[in-house]
Amino acid sequence: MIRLPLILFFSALLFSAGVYGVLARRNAIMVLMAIELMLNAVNVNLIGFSAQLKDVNGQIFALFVIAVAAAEVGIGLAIVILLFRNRESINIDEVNLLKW
Amino acid sequence: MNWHNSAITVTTLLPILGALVIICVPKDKDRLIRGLGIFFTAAALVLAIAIAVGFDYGTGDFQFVLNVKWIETIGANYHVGIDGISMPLYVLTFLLSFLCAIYTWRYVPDPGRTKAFLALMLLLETGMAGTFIAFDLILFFVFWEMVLVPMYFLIAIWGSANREYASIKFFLYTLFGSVFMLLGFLALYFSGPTDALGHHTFDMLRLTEFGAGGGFSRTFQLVVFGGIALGLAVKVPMWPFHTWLPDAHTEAPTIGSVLLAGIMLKMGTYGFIRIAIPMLPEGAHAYAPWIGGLAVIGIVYASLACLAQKDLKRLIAFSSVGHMGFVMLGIATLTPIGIQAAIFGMVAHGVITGMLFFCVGSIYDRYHTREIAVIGGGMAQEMPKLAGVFAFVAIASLGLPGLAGFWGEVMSLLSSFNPAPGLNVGLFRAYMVAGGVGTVLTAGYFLWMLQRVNMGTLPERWSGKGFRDIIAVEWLAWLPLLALTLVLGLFPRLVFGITDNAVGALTSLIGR
Amino acid sequence: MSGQEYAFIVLAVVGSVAAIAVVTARNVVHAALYLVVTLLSVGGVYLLVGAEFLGWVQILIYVGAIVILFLFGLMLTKAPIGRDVLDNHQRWLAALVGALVFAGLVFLVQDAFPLQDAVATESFQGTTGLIGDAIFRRYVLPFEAISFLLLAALIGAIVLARKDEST
Amino acid sequence: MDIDYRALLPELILSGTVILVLVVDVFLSARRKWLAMPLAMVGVVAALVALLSLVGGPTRTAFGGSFVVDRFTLLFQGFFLVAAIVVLAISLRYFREGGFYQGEYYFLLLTAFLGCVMMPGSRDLLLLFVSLELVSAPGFLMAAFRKGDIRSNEAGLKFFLIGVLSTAVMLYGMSLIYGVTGATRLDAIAVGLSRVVGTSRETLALAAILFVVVGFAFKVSAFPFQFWAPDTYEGSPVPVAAFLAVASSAAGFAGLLQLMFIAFIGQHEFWVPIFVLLSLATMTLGNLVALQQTQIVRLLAYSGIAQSGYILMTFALVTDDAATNHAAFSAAVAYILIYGVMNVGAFAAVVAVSRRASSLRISDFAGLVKVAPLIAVGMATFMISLAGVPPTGGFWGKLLIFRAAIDRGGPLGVWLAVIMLANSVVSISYYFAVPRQMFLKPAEDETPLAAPVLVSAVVAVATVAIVMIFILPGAFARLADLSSLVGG
Amino acid sequence: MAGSVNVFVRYAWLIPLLPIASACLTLFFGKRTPGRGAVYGIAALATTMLMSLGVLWHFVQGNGVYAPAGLEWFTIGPLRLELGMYVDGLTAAMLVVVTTISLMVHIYSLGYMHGDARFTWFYFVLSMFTAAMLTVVIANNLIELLIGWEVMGVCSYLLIGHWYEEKQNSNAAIKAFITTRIGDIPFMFGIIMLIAATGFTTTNIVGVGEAIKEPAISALFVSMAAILLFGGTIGKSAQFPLHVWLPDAMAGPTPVSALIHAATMVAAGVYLVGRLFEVFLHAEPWVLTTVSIIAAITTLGAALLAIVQDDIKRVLAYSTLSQLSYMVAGLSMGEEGMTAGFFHLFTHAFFKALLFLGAGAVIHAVHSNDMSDMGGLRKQMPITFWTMIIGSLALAGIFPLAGFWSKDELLVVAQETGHTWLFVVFLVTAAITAFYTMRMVMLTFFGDYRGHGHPHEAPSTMTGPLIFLALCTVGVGFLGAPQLGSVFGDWVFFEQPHAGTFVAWIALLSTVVAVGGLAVGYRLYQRRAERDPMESALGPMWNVLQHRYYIDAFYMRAIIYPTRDTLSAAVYWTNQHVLDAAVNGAAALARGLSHVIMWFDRTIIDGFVNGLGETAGSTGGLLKKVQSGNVQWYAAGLFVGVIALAIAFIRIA
Repeated sequence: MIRLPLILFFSALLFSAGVYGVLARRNAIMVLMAIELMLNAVNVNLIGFSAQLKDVNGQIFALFVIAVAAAEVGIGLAIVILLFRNRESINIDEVNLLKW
Repeated sequence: MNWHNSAITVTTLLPILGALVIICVPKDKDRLIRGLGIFFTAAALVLAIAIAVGFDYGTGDFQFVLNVKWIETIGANYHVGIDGISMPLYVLTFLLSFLCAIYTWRYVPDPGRTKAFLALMLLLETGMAGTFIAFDLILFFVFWEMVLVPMYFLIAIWGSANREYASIKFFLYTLFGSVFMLLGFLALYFSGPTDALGHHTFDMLRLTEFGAGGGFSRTFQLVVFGGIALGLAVKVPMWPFHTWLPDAHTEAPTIGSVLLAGIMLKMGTYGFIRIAIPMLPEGAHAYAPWIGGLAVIGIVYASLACLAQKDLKRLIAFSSVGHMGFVMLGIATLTPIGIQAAIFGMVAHGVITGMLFFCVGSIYDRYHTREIAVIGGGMAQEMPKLAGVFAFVAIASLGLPGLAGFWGEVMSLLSSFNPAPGLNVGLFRAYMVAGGVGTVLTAGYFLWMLQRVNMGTLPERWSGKGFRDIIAVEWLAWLPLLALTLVLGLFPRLVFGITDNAVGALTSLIGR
Repeated sequence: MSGQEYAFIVLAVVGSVAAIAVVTARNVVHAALYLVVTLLSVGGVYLLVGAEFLGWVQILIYVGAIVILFLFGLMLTKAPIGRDVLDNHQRWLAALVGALVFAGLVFLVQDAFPLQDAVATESFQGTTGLIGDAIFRRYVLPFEAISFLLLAALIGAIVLARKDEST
Repeated sequence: MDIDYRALLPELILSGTVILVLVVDVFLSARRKWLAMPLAMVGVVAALVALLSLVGGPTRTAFGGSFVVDRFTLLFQGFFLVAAIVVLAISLRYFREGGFYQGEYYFLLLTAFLGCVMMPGSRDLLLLFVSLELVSAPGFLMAAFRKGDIRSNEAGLKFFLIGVLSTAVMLYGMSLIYGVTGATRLDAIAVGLSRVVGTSRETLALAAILFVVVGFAFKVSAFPFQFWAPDTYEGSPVPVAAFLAVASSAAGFAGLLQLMFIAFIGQHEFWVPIFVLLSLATMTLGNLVALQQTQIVRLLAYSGIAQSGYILMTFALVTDDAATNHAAFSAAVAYILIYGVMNVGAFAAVVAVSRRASSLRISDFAGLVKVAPLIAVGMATFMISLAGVPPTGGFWGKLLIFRAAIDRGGPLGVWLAVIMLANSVVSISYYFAVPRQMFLKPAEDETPLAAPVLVSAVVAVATVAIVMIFILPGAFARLADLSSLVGG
Repeated sequence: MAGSVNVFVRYAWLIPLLPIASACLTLFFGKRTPGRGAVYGIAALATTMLMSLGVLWHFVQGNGVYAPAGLEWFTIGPLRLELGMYVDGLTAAMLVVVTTISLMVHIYSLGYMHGDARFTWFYFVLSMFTAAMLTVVIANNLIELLIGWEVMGVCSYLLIGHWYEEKQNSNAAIKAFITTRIGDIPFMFGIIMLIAATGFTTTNIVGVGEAIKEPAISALFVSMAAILLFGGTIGKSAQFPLHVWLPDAMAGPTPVSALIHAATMVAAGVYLVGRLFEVFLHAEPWVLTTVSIIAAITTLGAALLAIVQDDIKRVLAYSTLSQLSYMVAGLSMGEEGMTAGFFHLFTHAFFKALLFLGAGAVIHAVHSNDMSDMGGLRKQMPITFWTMIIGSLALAGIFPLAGFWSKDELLVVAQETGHTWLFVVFLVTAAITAFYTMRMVMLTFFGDYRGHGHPHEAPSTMTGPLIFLALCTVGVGFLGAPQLGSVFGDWVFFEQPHAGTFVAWIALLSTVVAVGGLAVGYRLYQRRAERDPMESALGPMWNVLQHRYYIDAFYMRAIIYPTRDTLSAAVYWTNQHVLDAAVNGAAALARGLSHVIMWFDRTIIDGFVNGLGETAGSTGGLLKKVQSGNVQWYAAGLFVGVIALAIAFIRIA
């Protein structure tokens, strides 16, 4: 069978990749994708643990996370589109009217 | 609830009621508003006098006491009462407020807004009066702070040119002080006595017993006394924490100055007598020389600063610093005579300096300037009555025997010749001498002021201005003060008779 | 090393590579496709460890719905091509942080569940029934909540994304 | 299985209202859209009534202890429902005149409040997470609700991104905790963690705790997760900002309290230092930056950050001694409530003024006392209260925390107390900038400002409340005292 | 308390009260009463004068001290203060002097102040002034005495500054008040010490007198007290070095000068020493020596100054100074000296008042103080002339006028008690006195008129008092004449009476000296010279005297100006630029701190945001970098924060 640490390493990598994406990408949608990666990392963790613990709660948790992730993507995209409509660009680093 | 346990509460809170009523009156009913102001202050004064009449002067303990649970979670009670130490100041508070209300009948400083003005004044009145009758640290602190806000607005809205700076400075400075004071209170609270259930208490009487009984460790006393003293010293104000005072006074409207000098400053010195010294006797002994030192520095320093003043009001503001110096000197001796001298000094200063500020206010109302040089003398020719009153009060203020100003000064000097046992006699005698020098300088600047304002001939620019001499409203507002100045001077018993027992009780507590 | 583990490693490697590709790709559409790969591999992992239900949900919802959503968005916002346009100036900082995070997590995990003495456990089968059961008993409240969340997201998204003349 | 519907009544009524609002909105003509608000109001009031019916009853638990209705829950739920009423009240005119999607807005608002109401009862990681999302997600949307305004979009975007990120971090932490303890219920987690102590997994557990804290630290805008707050507050519609400042952050604290005092209490040696750092950094940064603000909403945002710092301080006071923790806990609760009152009042005042000047600078309050005396007086009161100066409730709030700090004893307690005091003094200078404008500066246009009646009502009530709290703090303190989750 | 106590004595306390009452009446109703309120004062003073005589009668009958227990005034801690009176011979004598002179002045002022703008006010202050002096005289305790003492000071201030339109007058007033006040401070300390000696139980003079006899009280303590008390005398009686105010006090209306110099202010200082003589006697001898030295300096110095004055009032003023020092010196010679000293005070009061009022009459006539505007007035104003002559001769000490007897007493005492050097000083001074008196008379009444207008005799309201006082001057001397059993000595004495003795050679010597002085004076000023003959005679000394030994100048330059202008300015500067600055600084600190923090943040954030990339052109607002507005930087902050916290704390745990 699969040893837990391996799964955790995998999730860690996904998470880190997500972090990088969130910080490095200027295109809002790419950032959203990166966030999805992070959420997936969480799920991988949950599933891994749930298998390890022989406990279904982890999976249910993961299920909720997926649902939330879906919702977030919807919201995110809506905001991005709104933004795009107002300023013909979705480059996050240009979005800095509000500061100080 | 009978008269005896409700009297103080009713009297103290009446002004707030007045404020509420006034707020409800539409602002165009100006006369009505002013009338209400006079009415409520008068009513409060009557009640206060009633209390004074019902007071048993034979004993030194507290009367009209009311003590009920207030904030159980922190063990704070609504505990009020009055004794010989509070009484003079308490009554004085209502008297001055009443006179201010009368004065307001005629003079409301720009920008008008009588309604707000009087409402704030009444609020102020309650705050000040409350400070003198609170026997729970939290309650005391609440009243203490309650004074801050209205005074801030009085200065900030109705003040003169530089009011904003002055008000902010006043507010932040005093607040800064009270923060330390609060710290001190909490320290007292937490290391103070606990009841059977192990609850701490803010009750001043219990803390006093505890502290006077040596309940607090020496180091604790040193630290905490320092904190509280700092808070109080700012309010007094003691040199070198006085710098807010001249600005505040100079900018404040007449009423503001009168109340500020007349009552508010006393809150600080009262705090020393009521809280700092009895609760922390050792700390008091340790700090007394320093306090005395600062006091005399204040005396000399202030009188010198006065010599340099060009602004009449500022001059008088500085003179306050000097007078409070005498009060603090008396307190620093920790002797019955000294402390009574201090109380007398407070009352006298309240009456006299209050009156001085009234005068300056009226002078300003005539000349529309406070620059001594611009006024340029000759007032005695143009307005003999006003000049006469001004001279009278000024002379009273420089401590002429037979007038109110004298007793506080001479008695505090007297007491500093033999301070409480354990204090350095030589040092305090040196203070006495310095104080004496201060009195000469005081005489100097006051007479010089009179020479430059009253005497000489009226400059061209004022001729034909047709200045009104003192008008009826002013007489009404002033006569009581003028009378008091004389009566207190001739019959000091009016104050000493009240304070003697209470102070005796107090000092016997801390005396070692 | 069981067969499952080999399979997992393959999936994990593919997924990881794809994931990195997602956040480094020069072309947004490619990035989206890489994302698909990652998600699929993750789903595969679920299946491997016996969470069939989750696995299928993953594959259906994500690959079926979310990615489509992304592509939608990409087309609507006609995203440009090329790293310099896609990345911002703090790429290096980002790399640093990412690396740190990865190192930290790996360290923590290794500290808590040392690989060497980790024992392979047999898979946890037949969970689907349990899940369905639990959701409608213990988790009915969060379930209700999550449905409201989705509803809110839906409505709100429509409101925001809708093109209207009023404003 | 049997579910205690009685315990869930408020939530049920609220969710019913949500649906109702959504449906009814469809059938309302454009001019009638605003009717959604009264409708929502009725629902909220009904929920409040239902809630009150629970008061004094026994502690009810549902779903195997993952949802608990005790005094703590009731207190906070009550607070949130009242907050809901207030926010609804100050929203009406703003949204009616701003040309917004009113129905949807109220729908989202209620949904968010549903999340808030669920939060204090949630004693399960999953529930906490869902409630948190339920509070946040509508928030993201509402922040961007001024669709035409780029600033609003930006506000939404920032809020969204930071929110989702911190959620992700939090979730990661939760997953780890689940993995380490095998539990998601808070009490069970506490047990599990106690078992972990000393083993090789402790470190991971601690890291997990840290990650989880991040999610809530974001909600309460604690340093260094506070960046979003000022921008978002500024960009969003003012009522939404009010919601974020009052309800959403309070919800965050509610969750944090439960987590820290139930699940992670055993690890306090680990996280107390963190909170010390967080609170000090937060309050200091908030106050210092606030000193330089010219825009009222940003000012309030930073003030909010500072205030969060004060509240976070209570977490830094936790020790092994139950009594101390109890004091800290109730201090926190009391402060959150008092802060809520004065803050919502302040925002109401801002709403009132915002109808006059679009971009709200502090200078727009100049001479307000002439234009709108009530609002001015109220605003002054709130500012004084926020500064913690008597005669206002804020004074007690600070005093309670202060007392808790001293009570805790030890240099730490004293130092925290002193630093807090120093901060308060600093804060005065910017809080009083507002009254200064209102009372001392002349207004540029003297035309009386007719504040919406509801808003005025809110201001008036809040003002009175603040003063009343000052006069009778006993009741308040008692409330906080009773609702403590820590046996005193 | 031998003998019966007559009604006047028993009600002696009314004596100060009546003038107070009249003062109040004058103040409140004066303007409305015919004669503008002068009547009140005159009536009151007349009554009190009669009462005083009644009181004196009590002692003429040879009765003893009357010191009833006073009423309790107030109690403060252990200290009990009373209001009460202490009447002995000294008191009685002083009462008579004060009331008489004051009455004369009151009457005289009717004419002199006629038509003055503040006529009523003048009478009010005059009465208050008298009342204050009477309080001092009759007080039975130190505080009461101090009150009268200070009130007197204020009244003198008001009177001297009566014509305050002139700057120099108000200056003189202030000078008088402040200078005496400077003396009052040690005086007050002295009182405090005495009260302390009683253990803060009483302030009564009697009580104090007993207290200092206690062995517990060291002689040094008493000496300190005594010397401090004498400070009061120095101030009020204008002894060196605080004599400077007296000449300037001439700025006031002449009747005031008369009152001040003859009966009240200056007398008070001497009276004080007499009243507390016990203290001085119990002090170590050096105290009295100091006193006599100061007296000697003053008496000679003042006499010399009198020579060179042109202002007639100044001549008299300086003569007052030197005569006062006679008295003080007399007191400094111990018990016998006391009687003599007070006898001189007694006589001096009359003839000095006479001289001043006379001078007033002259000034009233020629509208100038300057003797160079006078001359030859003996024709125009005979009454004034003859009365003045009497006064002058008395001052010079010519038999049988008052001055002769009292001076003679002093000389005798000096000789008997072996104060030879004082004896010499007395003689020399006597000569000089005679000389400048003659000079004054010559310049005023002889030669021919140098002024403007046509001077004429003063109205009867003014001449009346002159005549009365002249008679007194002739008469009172005999009260102390040993041949007549020196009655005065039976009233005013310390412990037991000292019958004055008559030493023929001394009397002769003094007379010779006096006459010599007069003769020289007559010779020199017989005919009018352009330049004052003394100017050449004295040479450089002349200038020194003209500048009053430069003492005033010294005070002005060394003390007054520096304090009033430089020092005060410095202090105020400190206030504004040091203390206040500190406060504002503190206030600004918070703001400043925020800037610092911001700068810190900026550099930090810059450091790690652009550290690897380009360096930020970070010049913008302080917050730019923290709250840069770029959400991804916020995100970075978030993660960095987490990592930092993790690294910071996890290892610790």
